[in-house]
Amino acid sequence: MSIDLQWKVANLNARYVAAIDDNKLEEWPDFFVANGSYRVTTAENFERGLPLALIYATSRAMLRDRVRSLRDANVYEAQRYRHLIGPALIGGQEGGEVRAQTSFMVARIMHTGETTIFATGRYHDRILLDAPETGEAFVEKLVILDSRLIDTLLAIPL
Amino acid sequence: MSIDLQWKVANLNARYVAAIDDNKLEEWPDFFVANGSYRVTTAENFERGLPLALIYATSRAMLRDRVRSLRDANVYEAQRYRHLIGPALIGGQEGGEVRAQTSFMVARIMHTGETTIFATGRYHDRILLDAPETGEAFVEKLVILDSRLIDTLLAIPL
Amino acid sequence: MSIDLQWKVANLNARYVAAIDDNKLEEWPDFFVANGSYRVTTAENFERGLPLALIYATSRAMLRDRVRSLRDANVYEAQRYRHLIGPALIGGQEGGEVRAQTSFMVARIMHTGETTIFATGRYHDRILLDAPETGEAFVEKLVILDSRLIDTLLAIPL
Amino acid sequence: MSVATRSRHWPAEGLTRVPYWVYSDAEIYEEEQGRIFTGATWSYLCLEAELPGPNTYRRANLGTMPIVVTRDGDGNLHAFENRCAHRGSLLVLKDSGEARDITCVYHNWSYDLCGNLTGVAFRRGLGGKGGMPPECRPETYGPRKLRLATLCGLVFGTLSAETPPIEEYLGPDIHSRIRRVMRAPVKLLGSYSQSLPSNWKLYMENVKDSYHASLLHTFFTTFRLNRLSQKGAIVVSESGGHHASYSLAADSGGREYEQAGMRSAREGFGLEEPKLLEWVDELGDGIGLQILSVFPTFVLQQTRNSLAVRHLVPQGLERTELAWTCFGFASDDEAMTERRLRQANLIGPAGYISMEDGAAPGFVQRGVASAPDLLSVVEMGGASVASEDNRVTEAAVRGFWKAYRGYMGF
Amino acid sequence: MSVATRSRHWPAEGLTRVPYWVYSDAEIYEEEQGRIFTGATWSYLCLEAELPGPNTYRRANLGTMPIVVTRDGDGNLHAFENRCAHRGSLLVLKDSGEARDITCVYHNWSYDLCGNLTGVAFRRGLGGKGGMPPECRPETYGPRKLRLATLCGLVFGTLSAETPPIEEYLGPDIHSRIRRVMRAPVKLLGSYSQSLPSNWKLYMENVKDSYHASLLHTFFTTFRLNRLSQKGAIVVSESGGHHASYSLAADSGGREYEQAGMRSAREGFGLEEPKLLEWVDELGDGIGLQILSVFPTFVLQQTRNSLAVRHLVPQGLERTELAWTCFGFASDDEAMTERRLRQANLIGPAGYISMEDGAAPGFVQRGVASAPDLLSVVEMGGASVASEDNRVTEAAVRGFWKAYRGYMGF
Amino acid sequence: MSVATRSRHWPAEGLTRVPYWVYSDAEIYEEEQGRIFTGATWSYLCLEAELPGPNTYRRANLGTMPIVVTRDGDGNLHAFENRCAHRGSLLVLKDSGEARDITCVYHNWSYDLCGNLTGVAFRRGLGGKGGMPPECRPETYGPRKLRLATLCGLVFGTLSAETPPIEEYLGPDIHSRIRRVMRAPVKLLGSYSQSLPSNWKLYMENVKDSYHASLLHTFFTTFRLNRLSQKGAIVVSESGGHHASYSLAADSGGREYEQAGMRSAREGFGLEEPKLLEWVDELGDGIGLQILSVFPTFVLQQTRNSLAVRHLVPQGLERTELAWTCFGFASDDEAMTERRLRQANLIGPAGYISMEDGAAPGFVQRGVASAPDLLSVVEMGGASVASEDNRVTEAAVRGFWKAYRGYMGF
Ligand code: FES
Ligand code: FES
Ligand code: FES
Ligand SMILES: [Fe+3]
Ligand SMILES: [Fe+3]
Ligand SMILES: [Fe+3]
Repeated sequence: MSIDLQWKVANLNARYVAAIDDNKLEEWPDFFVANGSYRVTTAENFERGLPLALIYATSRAMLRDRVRSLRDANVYEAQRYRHLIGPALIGGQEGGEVRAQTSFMVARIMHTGETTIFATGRYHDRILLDAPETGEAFVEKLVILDSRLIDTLLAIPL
Repeated sequence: MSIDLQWKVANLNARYVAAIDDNKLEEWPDFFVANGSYRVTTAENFERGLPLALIYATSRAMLRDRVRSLRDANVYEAQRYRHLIGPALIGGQEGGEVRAQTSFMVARIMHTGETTIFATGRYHDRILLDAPETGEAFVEKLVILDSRLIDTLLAIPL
Repeated sequence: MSIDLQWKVANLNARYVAAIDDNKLEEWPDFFVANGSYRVTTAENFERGLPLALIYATSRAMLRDRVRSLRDANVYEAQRYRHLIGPALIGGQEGGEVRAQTSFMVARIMHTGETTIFATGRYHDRILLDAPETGEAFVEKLVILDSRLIDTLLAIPL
Repeated sequence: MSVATRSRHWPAEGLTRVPYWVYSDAEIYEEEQGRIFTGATWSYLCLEAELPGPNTYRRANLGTMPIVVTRDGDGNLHAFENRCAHRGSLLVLKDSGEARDITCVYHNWSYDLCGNLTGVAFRRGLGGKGGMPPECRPETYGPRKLRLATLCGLVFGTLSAETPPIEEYLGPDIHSRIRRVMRAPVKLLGSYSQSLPSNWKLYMENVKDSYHASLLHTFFTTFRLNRLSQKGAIVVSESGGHHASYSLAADSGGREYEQAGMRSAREGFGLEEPKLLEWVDELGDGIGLQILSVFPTFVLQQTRNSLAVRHLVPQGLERTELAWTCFGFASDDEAMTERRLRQANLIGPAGYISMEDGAAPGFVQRGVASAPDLLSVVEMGGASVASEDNRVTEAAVRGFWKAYRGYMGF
Repeated sequence: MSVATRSRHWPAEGLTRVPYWVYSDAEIYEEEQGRIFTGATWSYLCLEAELPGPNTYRRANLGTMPIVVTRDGDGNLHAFENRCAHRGSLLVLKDSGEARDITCVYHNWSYDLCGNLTGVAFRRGLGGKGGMPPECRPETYGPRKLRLATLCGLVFGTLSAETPPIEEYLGPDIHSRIRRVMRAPVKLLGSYSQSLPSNWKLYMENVKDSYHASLLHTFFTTFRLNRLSQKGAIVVSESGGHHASYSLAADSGGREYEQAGMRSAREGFGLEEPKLLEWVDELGDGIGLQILSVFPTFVLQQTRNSLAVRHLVPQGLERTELAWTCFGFASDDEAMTERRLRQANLIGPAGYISMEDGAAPGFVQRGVASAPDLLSVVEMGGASVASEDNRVTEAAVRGFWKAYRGYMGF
Repeated sequence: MSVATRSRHWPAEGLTRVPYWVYSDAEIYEEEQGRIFTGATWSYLCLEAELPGPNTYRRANLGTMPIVVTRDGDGNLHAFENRCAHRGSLLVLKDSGEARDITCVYHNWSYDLCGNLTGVAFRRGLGGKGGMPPECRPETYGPRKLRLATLCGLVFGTLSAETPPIEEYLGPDIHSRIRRVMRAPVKLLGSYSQSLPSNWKLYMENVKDSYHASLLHTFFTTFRLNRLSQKGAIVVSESGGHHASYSLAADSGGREYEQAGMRSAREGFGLEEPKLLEWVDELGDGIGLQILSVFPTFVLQQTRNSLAVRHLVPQGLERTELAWTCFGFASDDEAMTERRLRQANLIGPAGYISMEDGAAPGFVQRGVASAPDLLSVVEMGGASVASEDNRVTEAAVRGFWKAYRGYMGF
């Protein structure tokens, strides 16, 4: 397993979570290929083979729609996330794509300063390597939450 | 310090915690050499030179016994862990073994969804490099908990 | 971006947080160059361009003064930290210095065992590469806390 | 038990005013468990589909009381308190599972799936020593059993003998509005929960509040998914406690919101990917949105092709769990399932038009925390608690308080 | 409302004793909101400088009551409850911002910056249906308005009509001690908060306690920043509720602490980097330290060139937020700003001489938790609550309790 | 003080029934501190071995009251409240340490190791100003002192003058069962704590419940470490409050569990590494397991060669800290120490046969939360609270309630 590949995958997720934590949501869709898929589900649904997701997007366009809704339409209190991610476990490679699994922990910090562990789980990623501009991009990002319980609401993506 | 060694150590612990978080407990003992040692203690006991451990195993067989007891005998509510580990600090090397220290944080997620910081601490590892099948394996894993206080019980290993 | 540089930055912060978590505060100032700067501020102040810091040091000497005050003068209950840091995002390089951004999460463990998420945020670092003894050292370390709220007090540095 | 109701008095204005102490008085919260949740009400427990086969069980709640719902070997449903007759341990720890009988982990007392105590470990002692006196009848301390009513695949339970039959409890209008949605065997799509930072009643008011929807949920309005100007109506049950609010998908195209300069009316805001909203009128009546509630804590929702049941579990005076279960029908083809999943983007904790409902009740909880003796003004649509052919009304909110006061004796 | 005060009795010794139940009785905590925070007191809300221009707002608190402070288009300040007239939602969610009017997110009712209800969405219904009866006057349920008093850039508010004018409330001595510091237009340097694990009163006692400073804060003593042997005085207002304590920077060089073998007197402990303490006597009176408090929860602090206002927001019986805002003056040059920032190392949660104040109130809270009926001994300086030209006294602490008992009716 | 006991009544059945409100009534919890923990009971504080030399101290608890235990220069033990005479701060912050005297950090008042106030900072003021009036006697407000009793290296303390001598308190049977284990100078092996999600009484019931052990702890049964069929007995003190339960390591080989089809009886489940259980009969009586408790919150445990003391610190109505201290004897050789450490796998939060005890009390707490007025059935072994030569009985549980009711006045 090449350390270079390890690094590419780790760096993609590192840039991905930094964009979210730095409130650069407009950059978020660009971490995906045009017809990339992004879903947030629970470990419970995932393990039972139930397809329901909390967020279900099958294109970069749908991600842009969500960003615009979060910016212009939805009402939620000022808050930020702090993602911490673990080392990536690299899976199979084929057709210029690689599979990877990464653990994450997300703290949510409200404008009041209140800080809580908002979400934990793992990313199941399918990543296109050496994509034209972006270098690496998500073909599929499946966010599997360990918990079935979301505090108040899930506005900012995970 | 070779980046390759750095990677081997980090990857071993990454696979180790993923096996636990993915509920693959049966694989857990195989991260150790046959006469490997696994102990969970508190920073307080460790710093006072007191030998008491919460879990005290001196062979892979004892780890398998624990897994079977957890599966077949012990009673505890459905729960899962999410480990996050920091970068490994590589220590001295000798006789094909290397010492390493790694920080961890473990969230516990109950079946109800309740999520708490269950444990934090560091791994003091002695790792056999280039072991036959496994590649790397723990000769010794000492889990030093920062806290002396365990919420309810400690079933799943850390 | 060279993986070697990536490693040097990650390793510096890994050693830095380990020194703090292992209560080796006397080593803490030596992670900085003699006229290095260390500031702890809040995201709120940072984003509003307000200069106030919780800790404001512009030299290794000021850091040593703080360590001695913490050891000999200040009163606070026994506590320890556990830092977890994410992958470093390497920024621009110039004049033997590199900029990097690293996310962190810090759990505080009181002597009673009580464990809480004490702080989350990011390090904005300016790092001198290949410094004489130390190898790498901080020219500037800006600690930006996500929260404006500190529980009880901030004694041990972040 | 009735300290609270004795010391508190409802304002003279009646249903058009709600005193804020009702959301923050600990004694009232305690009393609701006895008067409402274990009183003469039907509480939603689960879907029949969640007990797929014989010899299955799952956990549920009656307010704060832990409940076990089972399906026995003959396929009959039962429900009882999740409390052991012996020393009170939870009987069932797993959320759901298969079992022919239930054994308490603490001392292995065993129960059949009807909740009857069937075995007491070492009841006769051991070697002629110890054990339980023959005259002791622990059976009489067994978990309390619920009466059940199943309606179109929904399972309701009650502890009280006074609770009227479910059809009577709901009334014909609500009943038919439930049948409208629950028209075929259900296929589970999944579930999740939200932890709400508010008293349970604030979320129920939100659900029954047809006035807020198009004003709070900008997404709703902007995409004309739901405007008060769309044809619709609100149904309030005789009792006041239950309601249904619905509207046609088709929109008048009116510009009332824009003219009124509503915050919620944004211009030129189109979806880059409109298929999110592409729907099929599967119920054949053109209704794109129906929200229905059953007192005290059940909600049935149709948002275009996205279907869900929700129910509340009080977790304390200012904390409530909102559990969502989304479903389709066994007859769904792949395209329809895909459609339901896609439109599930509209609902749940991350839903374009429901995320605000997770937060708004908390905004009220905090807004009134230091105003316990002040009153809310619930007077849109006057003082009526009757069904109306428009939704610019708080009739269903008043209906909730009508029912609530009846049970609580305010 | 006065259950607590009826069932509790202050010890006969009077102000020299404080019964520990005062920090741990939930009913007393409830009652403080009505009798003190919304009673005849002036609460600090914010700095004028925090509302920089016209059409700006920021959130504040009156004890536990959420408040909105605004500056209208004409630059006039207003403050009112952060609660909607309709169903009680928080009106303003952001900590601060710009706005010409305020719209509640829940149903879009709108308000002007004085807190007057100016718009009710669909008040007249839609297409002749729904809406609010003409006789309904929701305006009368609007957020309660505060009276404001601004003093040298400090904004105070009160809900009570009885509260005397601010100058009278403070008295001339405290007033002049405030003017001494707030002598010019303010420049904000930043802010942060501490979450204190204690009842709010324990922190106020700490602030008014000129006796503890040099004993708890070893850093203070060691560097002779403040010793009781330094020339200084304590000012207590007529009411007892307000105080100022100050000392000259110059030190007598006495060795009383060393002779008494105080824990707080460490030898041979010098700063490697003394510029931390290098200061300029900008106020021209040689006073290096002045701590001032206004009943109930405001603190103004000058520590050499580091200036700050602090105020408390009770978060519960045993939890209090301490909010710090540090400032300089518009006229500061770079060197002075740098000096203030450097000396800010002395204050705040990480401050060399204030970190202990975040913890000490919690030490008391825990120390007396199981001794509710025992008493503290507040007798340094005898029983006096008067100003004194020395600080080996707890006069200002007794003054606090004098005022507190007056408001609470103990 | 006795609101709770006046408003609550114990069921007529007496000791065979326990009303569930006893675990969830906040007033009762408050009252237990006065009637039990600071009443006429002996509370375990620490091991003598934890105060190794002269001039050492460590923190302990009397229910919720923080305590300091000291060993003075002459080696004598003392204990007193961890509360300063002045304004009530905790006197000692560290868990343990060395000191010749104790100085409060807040204002540096100092104490000797007996808890006597010996110094008041600036008592006489400074330069003739300030200080304390001569007639003021803060000494009389000093921390309350405990009477101590040490028994085989165990340190117990009480605040009450009525508490009988420890031997009388325990009675001869319990006393001898303590001596049986504490037979030599202790060597500390280490400690840890568990945070239990339940009322403290639920854990004490669990400890005294000889009926549950072999049924809840499947590991126990499967490896025949403890079956009710093994020879054993239960000892209950005259008072009811203390108990010991023990069994021989040798097993009858009976198949009662298998025949009864107990969940806890699993077949063909052998240890791959049997040395975990390999033990030495160091006490020479063949007893492999002895669990002993002293009212209110002390436990002494021998599980084969694994020895430990446990005690409870109530943290609230539904939260309890369980502190474990494991030990051997100074005379242990390496092999014995290794054996004790290996067998420590059986105990503690991760113990094969004790992990369930951390959870079971919580299962009851949740199971009965909404059944405050229902009763548990504690009738194994009839209504007896006497010692028996079998363990299929809840005699010791009833004994606990006998003692509890006596102290609480139920
Ligand atoms: S509590 Fe259920 S068997 Fe004892
Ligand atoms: S609550 Fe404010 S508009 Fe309805
Ligand atoms: S509180 Fe202890 S010296 Fe003042
Ligand atoms: Fe809504
Ligand atoms: Fe201070
Ligand atoms: Fe047990």
